Amino acid sequence: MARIIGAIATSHVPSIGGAIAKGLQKDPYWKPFFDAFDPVHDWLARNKPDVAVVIYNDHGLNFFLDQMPTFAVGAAESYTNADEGWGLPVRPPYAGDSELSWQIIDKVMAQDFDLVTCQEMQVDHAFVVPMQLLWPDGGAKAIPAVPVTINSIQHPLPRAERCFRFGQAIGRAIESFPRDCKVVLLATGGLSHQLDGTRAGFINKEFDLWCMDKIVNDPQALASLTTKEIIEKAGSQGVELMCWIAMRGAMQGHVSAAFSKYHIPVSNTGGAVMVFDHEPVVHRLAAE
Amino acid sequence: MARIIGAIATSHVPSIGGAIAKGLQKDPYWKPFFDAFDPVHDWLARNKPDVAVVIYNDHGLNFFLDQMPTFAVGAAESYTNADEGWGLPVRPPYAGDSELSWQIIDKVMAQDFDLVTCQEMQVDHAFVVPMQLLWPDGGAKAIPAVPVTINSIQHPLPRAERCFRFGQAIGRAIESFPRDCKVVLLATGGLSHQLDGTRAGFINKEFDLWCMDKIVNDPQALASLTTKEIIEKAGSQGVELMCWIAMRGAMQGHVSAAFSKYHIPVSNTGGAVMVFDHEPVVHRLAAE
Amino acid sequence: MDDQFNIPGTPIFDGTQARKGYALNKMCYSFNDELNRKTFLADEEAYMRTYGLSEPQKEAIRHRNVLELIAAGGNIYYLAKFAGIFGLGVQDVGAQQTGMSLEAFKEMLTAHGH
Amino acid sequence: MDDQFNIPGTPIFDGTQARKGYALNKMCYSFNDELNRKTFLADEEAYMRTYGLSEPQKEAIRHRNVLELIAAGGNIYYLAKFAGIFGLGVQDVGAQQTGMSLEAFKEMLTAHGH
Ligand SMILES: [Fe+3]
Ligand SMILES: [Fe+3]
Repeated sequence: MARIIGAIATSHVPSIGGAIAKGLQKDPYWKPFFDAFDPVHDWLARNKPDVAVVIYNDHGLNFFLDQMPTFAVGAAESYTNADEGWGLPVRPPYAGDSELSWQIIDKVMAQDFDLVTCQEMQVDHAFVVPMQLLWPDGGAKAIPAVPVTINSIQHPLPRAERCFRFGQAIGRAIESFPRDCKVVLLATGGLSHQLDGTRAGFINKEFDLWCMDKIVNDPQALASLTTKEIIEKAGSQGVELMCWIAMRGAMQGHVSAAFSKYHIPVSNTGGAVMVFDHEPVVHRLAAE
Repeated sequence: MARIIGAIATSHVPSIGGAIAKGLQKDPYWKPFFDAFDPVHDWLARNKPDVAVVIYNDHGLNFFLDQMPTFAVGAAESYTNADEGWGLPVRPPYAGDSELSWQIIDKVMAQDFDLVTCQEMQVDHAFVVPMQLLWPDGGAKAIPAVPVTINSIQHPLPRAERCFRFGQAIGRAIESFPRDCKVVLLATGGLSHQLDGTRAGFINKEFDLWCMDKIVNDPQALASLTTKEIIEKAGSQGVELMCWIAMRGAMQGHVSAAFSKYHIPVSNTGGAVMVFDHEPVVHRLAAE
Repeated sequence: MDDQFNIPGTPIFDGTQARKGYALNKMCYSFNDELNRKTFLADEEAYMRTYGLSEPQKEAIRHRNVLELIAAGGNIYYLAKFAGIFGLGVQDVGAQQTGMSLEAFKEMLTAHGH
Repeated sequence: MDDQFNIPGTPIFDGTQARKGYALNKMCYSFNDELNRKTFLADEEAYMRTYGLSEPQKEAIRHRNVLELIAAGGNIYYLAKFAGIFGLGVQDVGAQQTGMSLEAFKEMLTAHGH
């Protein structure tokens, strides 16, 4: 059976991709951010996940307002990146895992989530930048992935509680997947930032640190936030926190933080990287 | 406040549109089917609804498998018809009601349904044929409409129970709409039919008549059906019954059948037309 | 997922079929557009290559055989657009799948009313 | 729906804004494609007409003014693609909206770390 071995949460701002393209990883502005990924690479080398489920938000590459999904799941054999309009180099395609995609689709629909299924899907910087950060050697070296998106563009957004339960449904779907494999969850986005309006540039370190604390031991505190509270405290694009909340929902065993780093600012954003170990309930029971 | 005054459910097979285009309404094959709409026109003339919410399934005009929604709600100012590949004349656009669309989107999302919103949307025969049947004088004469679609192409389909509760959520959304207007629901599709496989041509009159009975006074009997049961009893395309079930869910006051007609076959389909009167709960309470 | 419903003579278009049939269904979906229908008719083989159809899908298209097309992952709603190119409707498609003449198929439908 | 959140300086892209801004956002979404960016630059007025922009939307585009674009229904994620045409990033966009110089805006961001 498949097992969720842990999760990695990280910011995904496009300028990270720009810095990678220009080789600025050792530049004084970027070094503290990129250095935080050394322990993440160690964790990946030690734990060797086979496949990733990447929960992120599309920023207007694959989806437009003519057909705007709340929750979408990729079900393709591979996923192409593409021009987003601001000059980031287009990355080579990433491999999918359509068997796991359909496992998630079948089992999550059965739990009353109303999915959009995408047998073709372009992945934007919010998928590609984290994949580059975790597997710097490129698309072919990265493990296969299933992209899952949460609308963060157009209100009404799904409530934090709904995203948490969406994650729970994904977790149950993965853990009933008959293939013997190790799954890592990725959550991308956030933390606090605001790009629009006269409050643009808003960052809330105190709230970000509170989120990074609660997400380990008290995720219900995050799931209970209203969308208005999240926007007040994390800025209008801070709603990307929903992706972290869904990721956390998927881990219903014992969760501990293996690594955690907060760094302000990454572009306009409170930049955060966290790695979580997960011991699924069934395995804990078996060991007792 | 808006009020749901009733509903109309009807088959939507493309050949009805073909018969209209060729002026075959008085042809012996078609006359019994078209004559059933005289009392429906009388009902419309008596009750004068202001706006329609049309629950149907797209057959591969607006949606493809690259991005396949479970539940989608149109949010456009108007909706165009288009070529579906088999020579039906393309109908002029139908007016939308985007205020009511957003009322439904906002309130149904708040009830934990994960909608796709469509600010641009092409409507296929499953929308257009019923509109032609109800308002034969054409698009400009028809009342404005909000299209709502339910996936009936790709499994997993939403369960009947989920569709019923989706309808309930839509009903609550409409009845909390502050505009003073009379809303009629349309459900299109069915009843029993199967287009694919060696069981193609399957029609189940007994089951259809059972559905037409239960939908008035015991809708939970329909909502409790599994997808497998519906396909066994109504054929693989008989899952269009989901649209009827959602429509019925939206009427939570007192429902009575104003008119009902069953006619086999309409093309490959058990052809059914029903008109429902609906007395909303709040109005009944006020009258007591 | 297997065809968990297992209803005789009744294909279920689930994830397994959707994966298998994507190229075929995408080609058929393109037939909503008249220009695409004409391009297909002008050079069927080239059109099928453009959409990357598998060999069994190409064979099924060449045979205009609906059961083969379904076995190759085709969904009936998209296949109907392929049939539409040749002026065939759902009754023709039903007759072909059941091995009946069109007249016999229509009579069978009418008989359901009694 | 009104802006039910009412958070100072914080636009909410809800149904009201989505309805108002559809043409503008559709145009900006088209800027994912390099050819469209070039076509726009070659004749901005013609391109805006093609997408059916309202007069306030056209004015906001002519002014390259982000707050005006948001007031006209623009969503920041699509507007970022418009800004990208001129090589402007989210920090330039932030500086413009807050009335700060780019340097002052960046300093403000860095100050949040302390
Ligand atoms: Fe983002
Ligand atoms: Fe149909």
